[in-house]
Amino acid sequence: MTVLRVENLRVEFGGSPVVDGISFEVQRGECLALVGESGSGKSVTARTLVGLTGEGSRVGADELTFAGQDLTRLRERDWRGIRGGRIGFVLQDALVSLDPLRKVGKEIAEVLAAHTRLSGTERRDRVVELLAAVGVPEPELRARQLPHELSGGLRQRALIATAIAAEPELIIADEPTTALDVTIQAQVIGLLAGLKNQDRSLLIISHDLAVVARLADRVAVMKDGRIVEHGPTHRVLARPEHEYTRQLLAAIPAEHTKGTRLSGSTGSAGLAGSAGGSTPPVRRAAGDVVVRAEGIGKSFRGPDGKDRAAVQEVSFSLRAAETVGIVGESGSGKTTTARITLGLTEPDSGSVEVHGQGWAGLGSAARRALRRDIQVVYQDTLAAFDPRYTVAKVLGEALEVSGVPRKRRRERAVELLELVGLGVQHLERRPLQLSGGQRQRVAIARALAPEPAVIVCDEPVSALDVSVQAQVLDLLEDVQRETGVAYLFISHDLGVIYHACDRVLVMKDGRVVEEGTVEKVFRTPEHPYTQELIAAIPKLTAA
Amino acid sequence: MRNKILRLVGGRLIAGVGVLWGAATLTFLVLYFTPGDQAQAIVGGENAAPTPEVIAQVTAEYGLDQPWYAQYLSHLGRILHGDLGTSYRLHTPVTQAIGEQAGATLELALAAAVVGLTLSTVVALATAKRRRWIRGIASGSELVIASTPSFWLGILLLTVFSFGLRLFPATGSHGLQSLVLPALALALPIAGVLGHVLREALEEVLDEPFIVSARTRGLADLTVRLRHALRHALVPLITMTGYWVGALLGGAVITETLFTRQGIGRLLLSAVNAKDLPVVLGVVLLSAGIYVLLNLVVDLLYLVIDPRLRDAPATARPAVGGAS
Amino acid sequence: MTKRTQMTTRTMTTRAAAAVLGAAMVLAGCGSGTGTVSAGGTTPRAGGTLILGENGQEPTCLDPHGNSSSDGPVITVPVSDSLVWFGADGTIQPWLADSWKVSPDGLTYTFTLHPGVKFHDGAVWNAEALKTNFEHMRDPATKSPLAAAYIAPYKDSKVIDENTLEVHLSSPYSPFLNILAQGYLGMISPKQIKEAPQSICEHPIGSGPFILDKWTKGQSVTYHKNPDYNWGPKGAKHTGPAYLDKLEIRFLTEDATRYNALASGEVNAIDFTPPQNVEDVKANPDLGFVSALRPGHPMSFWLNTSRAPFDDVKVRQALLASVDRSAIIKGISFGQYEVAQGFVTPSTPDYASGLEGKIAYDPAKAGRLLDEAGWTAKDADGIRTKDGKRLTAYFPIDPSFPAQRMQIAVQTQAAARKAGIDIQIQTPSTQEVSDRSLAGDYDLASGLWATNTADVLWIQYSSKNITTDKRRGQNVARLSDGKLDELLQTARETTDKAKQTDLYNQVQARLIELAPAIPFYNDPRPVSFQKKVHDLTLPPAYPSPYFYDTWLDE
Amino acid sequence: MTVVTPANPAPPVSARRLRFRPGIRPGVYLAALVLFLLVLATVAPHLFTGQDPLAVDSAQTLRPPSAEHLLGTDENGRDVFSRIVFGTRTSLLLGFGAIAIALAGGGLLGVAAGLGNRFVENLIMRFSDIGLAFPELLLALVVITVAGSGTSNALIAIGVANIPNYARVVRAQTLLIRRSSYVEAAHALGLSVPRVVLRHVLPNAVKPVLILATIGVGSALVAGSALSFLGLGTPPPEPEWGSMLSTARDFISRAWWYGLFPGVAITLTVISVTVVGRALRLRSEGRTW
Repeated sequence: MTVLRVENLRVEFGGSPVVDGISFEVQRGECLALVGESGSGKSVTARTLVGLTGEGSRVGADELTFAGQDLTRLRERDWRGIRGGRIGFVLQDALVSLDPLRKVGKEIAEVLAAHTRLSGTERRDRVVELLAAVGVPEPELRARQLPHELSGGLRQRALIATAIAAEPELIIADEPTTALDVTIQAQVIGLLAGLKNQDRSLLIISHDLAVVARLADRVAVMKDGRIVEHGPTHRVLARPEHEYTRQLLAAIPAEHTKGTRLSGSTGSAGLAGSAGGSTPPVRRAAGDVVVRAEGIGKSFRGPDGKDRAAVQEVSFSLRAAETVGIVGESGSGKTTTARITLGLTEPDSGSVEVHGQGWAGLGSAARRALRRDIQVVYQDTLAAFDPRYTVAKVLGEALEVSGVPRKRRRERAVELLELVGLGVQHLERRPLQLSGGQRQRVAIARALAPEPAVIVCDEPVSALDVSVQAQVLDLLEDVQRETGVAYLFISHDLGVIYHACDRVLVMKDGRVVEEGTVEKVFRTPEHPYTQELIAAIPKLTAA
Repeated sequence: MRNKILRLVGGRLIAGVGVLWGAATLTFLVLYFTPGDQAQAIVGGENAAPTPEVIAQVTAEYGLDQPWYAQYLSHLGRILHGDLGTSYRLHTPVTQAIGEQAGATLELALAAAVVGLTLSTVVALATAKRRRWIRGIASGSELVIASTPSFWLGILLLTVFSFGLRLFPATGSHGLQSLVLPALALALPIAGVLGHVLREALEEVLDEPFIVSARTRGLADLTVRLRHALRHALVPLITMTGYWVGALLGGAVITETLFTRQGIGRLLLSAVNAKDLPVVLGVVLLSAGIYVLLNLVVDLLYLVIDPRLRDAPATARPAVGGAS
Repeated sequence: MTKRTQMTTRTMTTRAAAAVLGAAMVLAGCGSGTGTVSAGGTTPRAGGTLILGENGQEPTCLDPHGNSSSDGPVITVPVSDSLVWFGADGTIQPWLADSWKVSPDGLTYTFTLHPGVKFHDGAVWNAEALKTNFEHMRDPATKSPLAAAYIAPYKDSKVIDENTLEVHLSSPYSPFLNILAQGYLGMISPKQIKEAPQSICEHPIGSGPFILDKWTKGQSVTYHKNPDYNWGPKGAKHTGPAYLDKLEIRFLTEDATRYNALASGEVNAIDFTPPQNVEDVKANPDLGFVSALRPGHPMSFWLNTSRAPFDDVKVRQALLASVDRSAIIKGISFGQYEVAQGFVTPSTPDYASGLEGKIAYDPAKAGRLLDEAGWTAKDADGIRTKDGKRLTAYFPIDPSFPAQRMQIAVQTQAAARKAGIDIQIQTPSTQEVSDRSLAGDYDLASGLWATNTADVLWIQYSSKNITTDKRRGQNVARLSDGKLDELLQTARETTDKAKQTDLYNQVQARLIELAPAIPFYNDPRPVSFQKKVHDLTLPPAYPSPYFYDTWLDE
Repeated sequence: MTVVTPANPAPPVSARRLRFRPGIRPGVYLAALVLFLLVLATVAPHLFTGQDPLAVDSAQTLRPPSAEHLLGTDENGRDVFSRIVFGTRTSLLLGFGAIAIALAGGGLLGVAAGLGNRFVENLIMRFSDIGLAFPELLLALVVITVAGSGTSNALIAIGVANIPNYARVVRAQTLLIRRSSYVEAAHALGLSVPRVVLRHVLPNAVKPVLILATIGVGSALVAGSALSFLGLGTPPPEPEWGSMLSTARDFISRAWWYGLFPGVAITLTVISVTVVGRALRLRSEGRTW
């Protein structure tokens, strides 16, 4: 029977439609996934289903029924019975979705207090049961801890516990795994899958097709507030009918996409024709070594006063036109390695040489000169620019430093923009007036301005939607082919690493646990941690 | 946890001593180099024709003939022994002079603090993220009140409630009745500011995901506000201690003058006018002391309100290691 | 307006003798509730508490000898009796002294003291006690701002027997007895003076009808009745203890607040009724009003005659002629104050009524005088100039002064401007005002001085009283005129009443020629009270509320 | 932790985008207008009144509002309206001047602390700690005892009293920006440190502080008139709102207008300054207003 039926749902914010007439239904015991990129309206839809669309919104629907009950007619009081009681809701990133100032147990007990008649002690016991049920070790202890004292995975599990506490018929999960490291991600998906059973239905909201593939019986792909494709998971994944779905699928970087173009586009404007379609790229033989790191180590003084090693004994070398990836989970020391390489952080031990020139003991002038050879691209595309600067000024400054005479700068700036697939029309824009993807292109242009030998890319695509990410990855590849620049490519996303890199270093707790060509590391991982990582990669095959 | 608190308290106290020393030094220098004959100030106050013997007597008695550093050292020395010297104008020990007045001011300040806090909290809680017109009225009136100088507010209150309606006495420090108007005059402008801060904080918090998830658990709105939102919103509020002490102590000068209440404020004003070095120094030290004390209290409050701070590692340094 | 002058102001404002006509007139004028049996219609009854609202001039020390505040006597007289009583007819009458003899040369005074007087701490009143008090007044440690200066001629004294003291002066001093009648020279327990002098400021112990309970600084002073009291002055309406059980004096600085405190019944009576409220009081059937003119020097702006521009008598006269004093005073006092006609008030002994009208508003004359003085040219803003120098005078005023003072200053400034004189009003801190006064760094200074003798003119204008680094004097105008000095000195030393009167007439005439100040108004002491308050009087030694005879009906 | 979040406009976001300070948006333009008029009044007071604020008339004291005197007259028969108009200059001067001083001093110290080494930073911060321990008015009173009363001294006094606050804010801001990745990127480009500071750190550190200052002007203005109210500010006969009120309270029972309108002037000014300041802040935070 149908638990949830949605007919022609429309949601407007301040007059502009965010959800534009979508329809779907969820059967008892089944799992439906709403998939889409930023602004597709999937999250708004989810919250509308619990009457929390948000301030300044207008909701309309031909039908909006939950277990035969007309949701459009509910008053606030009635909603309270439904939320948490009959519809459980799991938000993304439990660190911000659990009250950071309250004990985990309290949060769960809250639901029980609201929807059951359990006494105080009964509640306490139930809380422990629930935590155990979602696979939280030492539940008694955990219940008495604060969210920040739990790991990301445990937090997410606790959050799920709050959602299932009152045994609702429907559970809505909004990006339940987004903030999690890949290994944890896998576990949580497993947990969610386990929740699905005869009398409980699941509605998953996600931007990542791969994630839902393991979980959902049916998938609805959303774009700009509409459902563009809707069908059984295996069918949608295997034989996508709508163009957008295809793009989405193609855009996901992974083993099989290596050497192909992710975005539909051909080579970016600057290098028209240099590469197109899915013609396997001609990889230039890696040139001579441009960066060599020898046994670098760095530790930070923690607030507890103890020194905590962020990086230990890390060595690698990077050749011209080569891309070396560093992959690892939170706190594995990726970024610190990057900063040391950039000469922005002094290592405690070891050394980094750029063009055979070590940072250590370099005068500030020489240091500045050397910096031009090694540039950086960050994850946060907005923070990477002085908010007051126009693109012209951003590039102008970079060119000035690289000694380009004033009169040639503008012309050169345009060249750079075209190189990254932008144009003159972007010169006078400010960061806020550009999209995330465009900003990242500008960042790359800036990095290219001094014609460096190396660009350190620190999670360059992590903040971007998959389709945009695809374009940027392609761009990086084009640029490398064009300029022979080498990349030190930092990412937590194995798919991206596999797609973009020649060689990879796998880091864990500040150490390199395995290294080699991506093919070798991914196909025949030796270190157990690497194996675990690889295993955890969501596969694009239906559950 | 305990060590942390001890370390914190210790650090604060050390810093506090520094602040107090600085305060003492600054005032001393400032008032020492102020133009004007202190000996005359001493018999001056309101006085007439002192004979030369009187002047000589005073100069000796107050060590005004000694070099500045001698006077400075003797000041610091006396302060260490809790002796703030003798008032030039009142001819009584400063500690006593202040002691006599402190009670009234404390009473006033506390009353004002309570009124201000409750008022702003209640209003903010009731109006944050409500319908536009409700917030409009609330923040509108806050703006007006916060923009009204306490001395004018005082005049208005006096004229209306005391001279006009004769609801409250206009004067003095006798009992609750006479505390109402001064407390209001002192509290309202502060309440205006705090109310604004608190609502902004509340509205930020009420947009946080964990509030949404609390709602998705079917909690009533009031429960969400009280149990989840308020606690977070309190932090920016207590961060404003400095503003508080200043507003209250500064306001006391005005309010006490306006309502002819006894208190530190009036003591200070007359002392400044008569260049009564010891008294001014005393009051400055007092306010500095209060400031130090309150800061300590606030730091401890932080620990109570935000347990995360108790074991800093988790939150304090997200940048350690490979954060983006 | 130096601090000193400020003091002057206040002191004067307080010390005053409602000389015969003065008091009589005023009391008659608005006698309602001044305690004549006719008003209350009942006979005095004991009991009850009286609360008086005082102005803000709270003393910093309650030792009668240790303060000079205008609120000094109102606070200290309930506690401490004086040696003699100054009668409404200007005669000196017995109080703590039954009788006294003055030697022909005016250098020796022999006092026979009233027996059986006890101080609140049980100490006995006798010759030794009086001697101790005189010495206490002169003792530098007392830091006496006033008493010491008032008895400056005191040399020493000899105890003849238990109740007889012989006092020796260094020079003849005719106002000696008048001065002794003032509260600033009230008697304090010799025990306290000897054993705990430092406690006197906080808690003076006297022999008066009331015993001080507590002084809450910045707020109030409270007293209770002295049951053993039976040595009231002959001038009082009754004998034995006071009628009131308790007495409280509250300090209510704000004029509006003070008046409203009375109107709303928070207090039973207020001192210094703000002129803007006097009409309301008189119109209010529940309230009574009494006022007495203070004798002494009227509220005036002194002109610094020791430096330009006011070193030129013509400029001074011109300024006087350019100011329409009656218009200003009428405006600022809402018709309550009377314009001063000379340099002492009509209520002062030896007031020269013949000179009235000599100081007149005459802009034309002002212009002439300035031309004669050589200030002929005028600059862009109409200020007169002489060899390129503007005719500018600096007027530092203590910001803590009552509003009226500033009003007069501002309006005078406007008037002077019309005549081409540029008066710059400045408001430095009390302390700085005082310092500048000491240094003589001012052109105008405001103030008044109330005392029950024309000797006030010696205090104000004798060149002996120009402040030097040696001593502070009250000659704010820094006037130094040989002829005047001689007249004043002879007048204060002579014992011949008629001669004295004549001398003081000459002095006042001379002063009008010298124009050392702009006299503005004769300062009253306006007291308002609820109708149930009876016999709240303003004793002639200086008018300020006196509670010995006061009683309440229900 | 490496938080990887696709920018997705969950309702809070869109809600936040929609949210604006209620009661301000419609007011902003009005406030701006008032502010403009006030500035105009300081520059050309004669545009508003023909009356001379100093013209004394002993015969016309404390007259109620009339055609001749829109807001009545004061205790010296001067026109209250014209005194309020001419008083604008003093008040605004006080407000803006004081904050200017606070900004200059605080900015300098703050940047020095934000960029300097530990020692410099500690030194400056400890001093501002001490400074913060003085309530604004108390410090002002102390400064005035040294320098004497008067508009300029009151102005300096309040300015000085505010330096510590601004020093702190600027320092915090500087540190923030100093650690931002665009500054890091600038370093990576090989820009010299002074260049980075001048081009990126300073401008970005100062902007938010400037906006903060706009709001600060209001409180400084109030503090200034408070000093005048205590008789330590502008000397007579110069018109100043605070001292007008201070005199007015004596005559409140006879002349309500005298005690009312100067207060209205102050409040109105502070409100408009604050409203404009907040509006600027909201906009700089990218929120609509």
